[in-house]
Amino acid sequence: MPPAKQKPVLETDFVRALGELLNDLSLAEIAYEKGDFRVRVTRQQAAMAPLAAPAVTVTEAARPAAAVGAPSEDYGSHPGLLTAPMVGVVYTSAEPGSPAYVSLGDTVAVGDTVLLIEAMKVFNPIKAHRAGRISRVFISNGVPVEYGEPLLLID
Amino acid sequence: MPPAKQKPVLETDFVRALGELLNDLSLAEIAYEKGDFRVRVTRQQAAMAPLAAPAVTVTEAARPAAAVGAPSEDYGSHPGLLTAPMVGVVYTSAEPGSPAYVSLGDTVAVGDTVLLIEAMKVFNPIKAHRAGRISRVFISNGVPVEYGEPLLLID
Amino acid sequence: MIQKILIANRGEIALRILRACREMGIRSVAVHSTADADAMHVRLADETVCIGPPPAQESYLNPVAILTAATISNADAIHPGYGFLSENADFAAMVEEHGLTFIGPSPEHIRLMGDKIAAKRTVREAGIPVVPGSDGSIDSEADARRIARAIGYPVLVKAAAGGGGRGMKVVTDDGQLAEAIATARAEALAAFGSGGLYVEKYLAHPRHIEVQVLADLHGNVVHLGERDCSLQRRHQKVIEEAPSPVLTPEQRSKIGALVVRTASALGYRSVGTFEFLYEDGEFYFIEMNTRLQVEHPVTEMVCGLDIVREMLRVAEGSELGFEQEDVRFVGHAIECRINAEDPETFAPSPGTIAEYHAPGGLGVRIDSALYAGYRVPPFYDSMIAKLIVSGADRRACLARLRRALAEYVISGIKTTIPLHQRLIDMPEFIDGRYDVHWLERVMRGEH
Amino acid sequence: MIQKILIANRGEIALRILRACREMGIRSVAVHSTADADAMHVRLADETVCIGPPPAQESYLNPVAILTAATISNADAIHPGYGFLSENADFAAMVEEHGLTFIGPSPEHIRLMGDKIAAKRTVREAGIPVVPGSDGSIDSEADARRIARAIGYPVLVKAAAGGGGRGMKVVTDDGQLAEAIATARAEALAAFGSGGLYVEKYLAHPRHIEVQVLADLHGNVVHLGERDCSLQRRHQKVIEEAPSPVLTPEQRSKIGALVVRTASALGYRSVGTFEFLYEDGEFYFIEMNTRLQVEHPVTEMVCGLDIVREMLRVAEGSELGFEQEDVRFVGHAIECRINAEDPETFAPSPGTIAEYHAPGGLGVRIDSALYAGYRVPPFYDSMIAKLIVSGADRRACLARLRRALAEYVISGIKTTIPLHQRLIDMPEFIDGRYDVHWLERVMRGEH
Repeated sequence: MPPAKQKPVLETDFVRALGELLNDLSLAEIAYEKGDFRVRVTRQQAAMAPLAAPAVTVTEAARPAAAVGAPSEDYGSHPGLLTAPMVGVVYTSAEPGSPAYVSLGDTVAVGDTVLLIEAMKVFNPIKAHRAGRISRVFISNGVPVEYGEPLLLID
Repeated sequence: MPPAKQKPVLETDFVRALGELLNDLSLAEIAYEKGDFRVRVTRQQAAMAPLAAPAVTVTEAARPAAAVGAPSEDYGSHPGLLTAPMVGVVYTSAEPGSPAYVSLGDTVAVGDTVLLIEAMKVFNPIKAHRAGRISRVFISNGVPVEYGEPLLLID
Repeated sequence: MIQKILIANRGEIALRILRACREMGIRSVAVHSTADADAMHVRLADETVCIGPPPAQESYLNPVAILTAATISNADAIHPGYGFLSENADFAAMVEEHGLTFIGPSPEHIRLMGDKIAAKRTVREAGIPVVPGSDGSIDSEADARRIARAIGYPVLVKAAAGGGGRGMKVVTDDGQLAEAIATARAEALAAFGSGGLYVEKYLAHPRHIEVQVLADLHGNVVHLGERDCSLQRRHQKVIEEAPSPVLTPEQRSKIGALVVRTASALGYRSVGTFEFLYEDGEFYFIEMNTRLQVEHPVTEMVCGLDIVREMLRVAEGSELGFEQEDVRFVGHAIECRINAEDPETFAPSPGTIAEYHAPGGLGVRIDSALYAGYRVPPFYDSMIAKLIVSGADRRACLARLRRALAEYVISGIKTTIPLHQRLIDMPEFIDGRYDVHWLERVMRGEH
Repeated sequence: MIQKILIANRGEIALRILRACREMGIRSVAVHSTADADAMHVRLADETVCIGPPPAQESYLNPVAILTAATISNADAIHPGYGFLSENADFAAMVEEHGLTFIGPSPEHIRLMGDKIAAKRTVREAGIPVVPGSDGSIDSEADARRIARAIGYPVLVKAAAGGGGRGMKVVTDDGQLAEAIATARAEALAAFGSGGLYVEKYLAHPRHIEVQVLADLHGNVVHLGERDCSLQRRHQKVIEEAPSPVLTPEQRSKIGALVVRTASALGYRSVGTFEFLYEDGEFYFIEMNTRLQVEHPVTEMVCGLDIVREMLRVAEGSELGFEQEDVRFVGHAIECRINAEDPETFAPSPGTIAEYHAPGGLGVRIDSALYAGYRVPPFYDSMIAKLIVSGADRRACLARLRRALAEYVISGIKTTIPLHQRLIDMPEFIDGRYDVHWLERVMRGEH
């Protein structure tokens, strides 16, 4: 059974505090992780640069802080990268308290359910697209993911 | 004595006819010369291209037709190029009917008066900036010139 | 009070809504397909969520993805823009069921006006004239023939669920009727999933004149005058203007009062547009658009209102705060829809914008999400910019439009700017003597 | 009727005038230095004439070159823009002597108002209040001391021929007077070629409020309301707005009527601006600008007029065609002058524009000759763009200005956009509580 719907609680005050810290200290980025809670705040450019060339960070910076998972820079073209087929909230186990479908280092077969993504109260099983070992986990339980966002790396 | 002020007569109907011909035949340029009368019409781009790259022709096309002398593409950096030091009307002789200061093929010394440019009823002698032979004449008597426009080439 | 709006759209209208949000201090969430990751509205939004791959069915037309994005971003309202899900009553209902504010009319009004037959019946009962025709869906060819003869040929056979010219046939005599019905029904089934047809009088030289209404949740309704959108090609508007060159102030007041009374009687909310054919001084209702329209800026320019801002305000529950007599019309405005298309063949021309330079100065407004280096994706509508020009009167407005079009530089792709330059220099346009068929005739070389 | 106008200027104002010409069907001649061969106004003009090398003295300030260009291009009128030769009475006279129309006031009015002492005497006689001070040039230190004591310290020692802050010193007591006079006289001699000085009351917290007038050749004069230009740095205006946040409609009408009466009495023609210091409800005339001003667009936005068009119309001899009571003020407008300067040190930043993207949408106007790839030359004024934003009220206007500044992209050089973003977010600006000294205090870090 999928878990009862948990609307992710966004820790806005904490995120705000991190943001203020970032500005006070003139930092470029703060990544924070505790249990399944993960935040990354990066500084937005003073004026948006809506021009072509190298402005890729703008989108990143503007993303909802709590939706930002761990970086995945080098895996974009990796054949083992499993990405979110839909926007939603990702769950690592069938219900709260039950064991995770997979953990780092586990071996999976093609078609094994590795995660759930909930979109509008429907829990969609996410299946391994190839056999192999889980060599990276980009998400944690209960975080929102965008379409195309990296979930797992199956080596 | 400088010639009595002659306001250049602009043959607007003729220029218009050339322009219509240009458009009818989808030509890029018509250059016309008869005696000391010289016209060049070139086609303006449909929408002005106020952007950087290769739009140099716009200025050229937009110039008053009668002010356009013969082309001078290759002489811009030639040390013998004598350019107009002011905007005005150029005269090749001291007064109407008198012989030209210089003609094609003449040899001049530094400081020789080679032309006059009239600006607001003042006739300014234009002097050879170096000695040599007049190898090109870009203007004809009575035509208006802009600042920096090629006048003569002294080889 | 609305704190955060998810904008369920793309392109210039997403940017338009985003600008209104920013000016009102409301946070914005841009949703986008992977094809639009670099789009202007995505770059400028406070938050962004990628909701799917390029095909609109899997992204901008995917209600589940959009509602999920609203949930994970904690948005409290959704603005649908135009097109996509903006007139999808089921989507509007889903939004409300999830406790979010749908920035637009009620699902019931969207549904009512989405059914073209029910819409006509409703407004006719409220006293608005409609094009004479079948009261409802026609059952048989004989049925159609009887009605066609009663109202007189030529007639139009139209899909009840239709729009955009699909499922629509002109019939000039009895002999063509059977085939027209068969073709229209097939097209209607393919395009809208419903084969219901109706028959109505075909007007020979009508203008398309539409009236903008604005309503709050407290029963206050005003109209913002008319737009003349007669310049159409394949039922797509090309140039729109306000006011119409042919309407008198008396006609404006009269038709305005009629639509306001109708919207009031219906309990309508938010913005909406009553679209009419206009011929020989008579208005014939054709349909109502229950959403913000592409051409809303011309109305903004002549009545000095920010329609999107008003739309957000009334969605929050604010009262309009002004009456019909406070709405004043000053000057003239014209909008050119600039498409990424060959200006002669209308073949789409997606690709990368090399140079982009917008015209400026007094009376010139640009609503566009373009920028130099932007890649116009091939997946969506070809409209890439709206040039809106205003002036003290129609003549001054036209002169300004001419100079603004000449200043506009969009290179790297083909655009319809040269078409607009050609059209606005034609005597019929200069004199305002055009009808909904004029542009088609021009394109066929009949001018 | 004017057929062809030579525009004796460069940059955004040359483009502004060119646009008005184009919209009125008047041909334009752009004159330019070699440094401006690629400038926007040159690219868009109907005809162009290169009149000299980069230094303004040999090109834009060279009357002979400009008149010669007018002759060879057969122009029948010259518009001087602002700066350069616009307030040079001798130039205006030369233009008229050559049978051309000078688009501006008569040479006599330019000359009269160019002499600051004569100007004050003239308007005071017409009933306009002036800053208390010496009636004319001061002859000696003793003379200055007597006047300073009579009106009370602090006083200002100013060049009679001055402007732009040169030849101007604040004196707080008798002891500083001698040195201030010596320094001001030296500066005045260097800058204006005349050492004439006068003494006037120094106001502690004045605002700069100016009133725009427009007059035809038939004795019709109207005022177009005021602009508040109190945000200044080194006597250069930085942000201007209309209406002033502190004026009541009654004050506007009263000062407006006064300047209209004065302009009428003088037989003034074309546009002009009466500049005042305003403190504690009182106006003190400081000078009159006998030309089009940089900040004229904010007035256009609130009164719905095209001031350059009106200027051309009245130069042709047309009547204004409207009365004072037809001039209505609607909404609020703010202009930011964007300079090619470091926003903190104000060091000039000429160079090549890499990316250029102007903000758009409702209520946003850009007056700028910039484009991507344009090289800002180091020879002229650093102002490269004016962002003018309008809204229903000051608050809406400010919100729009904030979003428009955030959308504006000018890369490759430094600009004062970040300074504007900072200033408009400060509580004193938001509340309209600023005077002519406020920006200097902000820049000194006192805020």
